[in-house]
Amino acid sequence: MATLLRSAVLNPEGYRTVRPAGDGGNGKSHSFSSLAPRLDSIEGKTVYLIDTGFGGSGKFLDQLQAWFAERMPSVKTVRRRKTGNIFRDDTKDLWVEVKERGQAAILGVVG
Amino acid sequence: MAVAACSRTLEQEYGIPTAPVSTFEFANVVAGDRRFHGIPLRFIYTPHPVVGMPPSVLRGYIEGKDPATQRTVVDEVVEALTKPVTEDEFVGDFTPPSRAGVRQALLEPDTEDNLQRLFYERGWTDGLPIILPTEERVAAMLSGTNRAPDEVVGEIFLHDTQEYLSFTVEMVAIVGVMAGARAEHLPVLLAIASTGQPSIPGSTTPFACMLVVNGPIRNEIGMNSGVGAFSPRNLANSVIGRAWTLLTINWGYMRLKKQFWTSQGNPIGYNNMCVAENEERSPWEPFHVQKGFQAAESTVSLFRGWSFVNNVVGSSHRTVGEDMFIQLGALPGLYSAATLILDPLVARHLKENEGYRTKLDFSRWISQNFKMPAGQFWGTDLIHMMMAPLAEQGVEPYASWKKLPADTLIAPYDKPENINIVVVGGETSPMWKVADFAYSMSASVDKWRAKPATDECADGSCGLPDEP
Amino acid sequence: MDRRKMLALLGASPALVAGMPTHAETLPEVAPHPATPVLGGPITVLNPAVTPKLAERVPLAPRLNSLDGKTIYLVDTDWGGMGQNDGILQEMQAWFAQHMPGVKTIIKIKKGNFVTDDPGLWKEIAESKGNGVVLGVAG
Amino acid sequence: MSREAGEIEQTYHIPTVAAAGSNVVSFGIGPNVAYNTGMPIRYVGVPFPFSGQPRSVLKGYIEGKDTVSGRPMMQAIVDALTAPLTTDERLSGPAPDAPAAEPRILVASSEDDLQRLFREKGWTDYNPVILPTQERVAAMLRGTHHKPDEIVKSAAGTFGSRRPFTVEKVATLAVMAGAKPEYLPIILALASRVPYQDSTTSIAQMIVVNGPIRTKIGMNSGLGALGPDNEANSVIGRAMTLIHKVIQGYQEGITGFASLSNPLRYDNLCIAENEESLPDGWLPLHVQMGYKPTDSVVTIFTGWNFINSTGWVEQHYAPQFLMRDYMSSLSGMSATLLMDPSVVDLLHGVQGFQTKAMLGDWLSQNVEKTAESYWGNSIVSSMLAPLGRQGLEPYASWLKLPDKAMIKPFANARNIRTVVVGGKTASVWFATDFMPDRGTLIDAWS
Repeated sequence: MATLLRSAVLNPEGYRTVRPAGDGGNGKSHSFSSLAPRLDSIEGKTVYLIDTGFGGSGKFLDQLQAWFAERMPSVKTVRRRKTGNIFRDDTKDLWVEVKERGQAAILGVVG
Repeated sequence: MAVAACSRTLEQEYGIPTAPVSTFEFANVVAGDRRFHGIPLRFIYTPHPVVGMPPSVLRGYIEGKDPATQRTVVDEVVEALTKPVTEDEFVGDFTPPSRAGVRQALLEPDTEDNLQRLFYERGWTDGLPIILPTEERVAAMLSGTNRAPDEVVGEIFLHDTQEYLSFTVEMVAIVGVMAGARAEHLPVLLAIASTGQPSIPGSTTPFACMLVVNGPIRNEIGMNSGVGAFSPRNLANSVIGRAWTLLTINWGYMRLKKQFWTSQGNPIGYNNMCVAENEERSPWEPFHVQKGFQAAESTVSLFRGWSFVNNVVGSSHRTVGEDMFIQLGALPGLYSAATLILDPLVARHLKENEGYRTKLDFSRWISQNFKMPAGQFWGTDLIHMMMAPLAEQGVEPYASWKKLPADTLIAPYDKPENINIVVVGGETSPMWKVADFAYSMSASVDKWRAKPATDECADGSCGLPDEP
Repeated sequence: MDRRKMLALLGASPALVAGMPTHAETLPEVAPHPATPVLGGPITVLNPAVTPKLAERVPLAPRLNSLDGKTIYLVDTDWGGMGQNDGILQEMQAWFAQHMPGVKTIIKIKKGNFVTDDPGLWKEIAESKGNGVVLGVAG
Repeated sequence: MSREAGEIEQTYHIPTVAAAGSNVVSFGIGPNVAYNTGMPIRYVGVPFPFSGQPRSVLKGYIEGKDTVSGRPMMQAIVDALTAPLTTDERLSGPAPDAPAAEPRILVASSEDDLQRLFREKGWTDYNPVILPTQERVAAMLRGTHHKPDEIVKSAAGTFGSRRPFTVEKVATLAVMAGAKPEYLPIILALASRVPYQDSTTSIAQMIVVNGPIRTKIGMNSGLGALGPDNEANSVIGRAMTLIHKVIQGYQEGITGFASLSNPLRYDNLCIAENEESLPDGWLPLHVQMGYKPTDSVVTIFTGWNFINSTGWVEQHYAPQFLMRDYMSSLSGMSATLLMDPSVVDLLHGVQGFQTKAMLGDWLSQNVEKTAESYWGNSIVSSMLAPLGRQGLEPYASWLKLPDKAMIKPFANARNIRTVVVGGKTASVWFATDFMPDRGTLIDAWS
């Protein structure tokens, strides 16, 4: 029907009000420092290998641990599985441990 | 994704350098996370998939090439932890994108065919034609409720911008018109919207929802709880079920390849199994009364899950419950949740011939008698992912189940109250469906009615206006 | 005309719609409801409905004047497969034996399943002078 | 059953009475006579359900009322064999009072009136339709070289009753469904396969498209292919529901009695196979059926259940194990797996299934269920138990097994098929009991 619709059609994405979810401050701008300072080298350091629970992550990090043991034996690796829900960052205890005993973390694996 | 969220926390709050790893398939999900949180995490990509791959293949990934950069994966991991932070990795102030905003309320006038195309191209539909929400049609729809058009109905969580979007009565009315709903359906749509639950929950698995309506509203708007209740043969069932998906797509921003990544999708999403319970022919109390509502109240009840399995008429020398074990054998039993959808013939047979006085009696019987090998139970990924952590923390009965040899039988439905029963059907055959749907919540319809249901209107003037 | 009456008219049986003359048929003119825009006057569409053809009529066989002294075959079409129907036919047989002893009844189970034909059985019934048949029970 | 009764009456002139459950007897008396058999077989209605009832209840039915006439059951049976024929029962030749032809054009004063008329006539799935104006139908017809008045099929109704329909009728329904002209060939191919199978159980159909047309018209075989999202998948799937109702004349409660029916009927699981992701050795569905890879083919499946794997493949439990566990809940007559390409990578690359057939063979050897559970499925017992009683193997020996004996229901591995569809963001799959037809060449209708 080539005739124009005489009545106007509302825009399904018209006026919207939103409020940010909890962690984002007021949703306006945040200020971040940069990424954490890097290590000069990981030789002799303690690196946490953290499995976030997604299928296959555990096995992947096992292989990574084996690689470090063979190729960079001075790197001490610690395997941990993230507690709590796999979709959110709701872990408190584990990060304190990583801070006290570790110098770096490898996290995986998405998908 | 938890990997990105954990990396951000470690980098920002604990000063720990991190090397997050993802398969290349999720590169665009990682990019989305970067866009909304601003922190340039040093993601390393491996080929896809990691899940299910044997150790030798995973070792190959580690020593092989990152598909995004063609550099060796393990070198990038080491480099992510040691290469000094560069200038452009200093973020400073970052304003995450937001969906707040005022868009032009009316679309440019155009022809019916062009506007149908626009609605599809802009991603506002499920691929099927809609009724164009003209001002007159939306105004007529609004007459279905006594609430003001700008009154806030509920909020829905937007995964990508991590915000709660609050939508108004008018926004729900617009989507109702698009779905082909009438004014008398609006109170049900508002009740659904008030829950803030999307009909397509965010997941890469085919996660889907079901919608059951109880109370007097069922007959007032002519819903179908009888013959062919789940098939497209009734206006209210069709448009209300579909409206929930259009609401999720429009206001929940559940748009494929943008906000939701379901790998295969689920056809249940076209109508969300929208039915009325056949309270008149059921021998038991209606579902909403079990959840604490009065029988005279009208409600919507929402469920979430992945599958339903139909029986194909059980044999005569077994009880209905034992026949259901065949269907239950194909469901994971996550959190002991299941929903049994029974034709009234089956429900009355269970009560009158097999002696189950209440719905809960039958749920208890299933909970005590259905068995599944422990190996199969733990073999379902979601069970392993969601319930293995509970077992590791020693939560019973999961801890002891985890220690059992694979072929030992367990009774996975340890919480009978999670086995829901709904009576639907036209009594042309003793049919039932067993679904792995878990109950999420119910919401009142009455508070959204055109006239509060309790008002008597002697002169009949308070009824609904003439249909436009 | 009141909208609801028009609805009733519109919602009439197929006979009304079918009864329309073959040229463009105008439904009863209705004053447009003020809230609904008349989008460019009357709208003409193609009718999606298909015209079903009635089957050629086939007459039934003449009836028996009475069942006395007759032989009636009770044929089980085996709907449901596991001999679910024999109960009903056996009860029928018992009823005849008790109430109409003059009627001879023979129970037969159809070969093949409930969708396949069994011409051999019908021939056998005819050859052994069967006078009437009860076929059952379709579910 | 009417067919057998008709044969006895017509060939051997023996008076017959048919007994049917009260749930379906109205069809036997009404539409089945008018449109299919033309023979007004005398029916008595037996209260439903009867299968599975104890003998005392069946005795009660015999001593109770016939649900058709309301008279005592046995009296109704005796009358059916003895009461003289009415004039209607003696009719032969063309039926009197044939319904007048449907008008080609309809006119109404507003769109909303027409949307309501289409709903009340049962011509839609009660979701909004695009009104089939002459301009839109003419534009749609440019999608095929077939003439508008060409008869696509005549025996289109349930049980093959005569409902001749033209290419223009299909184009009209295609417009209503929201189709583009380039979808018309597939929709015509679907229409050419009526009547679709129906049942009082929750039966449903699935549409799988193979070949070049998938990409030509923008179907989705990847992320979220099962919907609801892609226009071609959604519209073509829905068009089948409109064909089922309007062309085949399936109306619940009149010519159809599906007690709960199946939510899949909203879109008939319309998908395209993800042929691009198939590893070598794994052939597209239509090539397995004998078509050329360059043929565009639509295959219609019929079945009841589609069981979801729920989550990803679990490392310690290979994908074929969980498939085996869930498939033991299917009837065993047929199975079609809908598999995400990531699962195919695991089965082909890691588990060593070089072809779809090898997976079918493994499952055929490993899916087990008790004899009791096998025969407990009424479709299996209705269709296969009688064949077993006549000595057909393996059903004959399975009938003799004790209840708890284990059998391999998918003895014929060719009844297990695999269709690959999905976007690789999760290693998920569906196990279904859907059975394919032999496929239809879409190019014949382009």
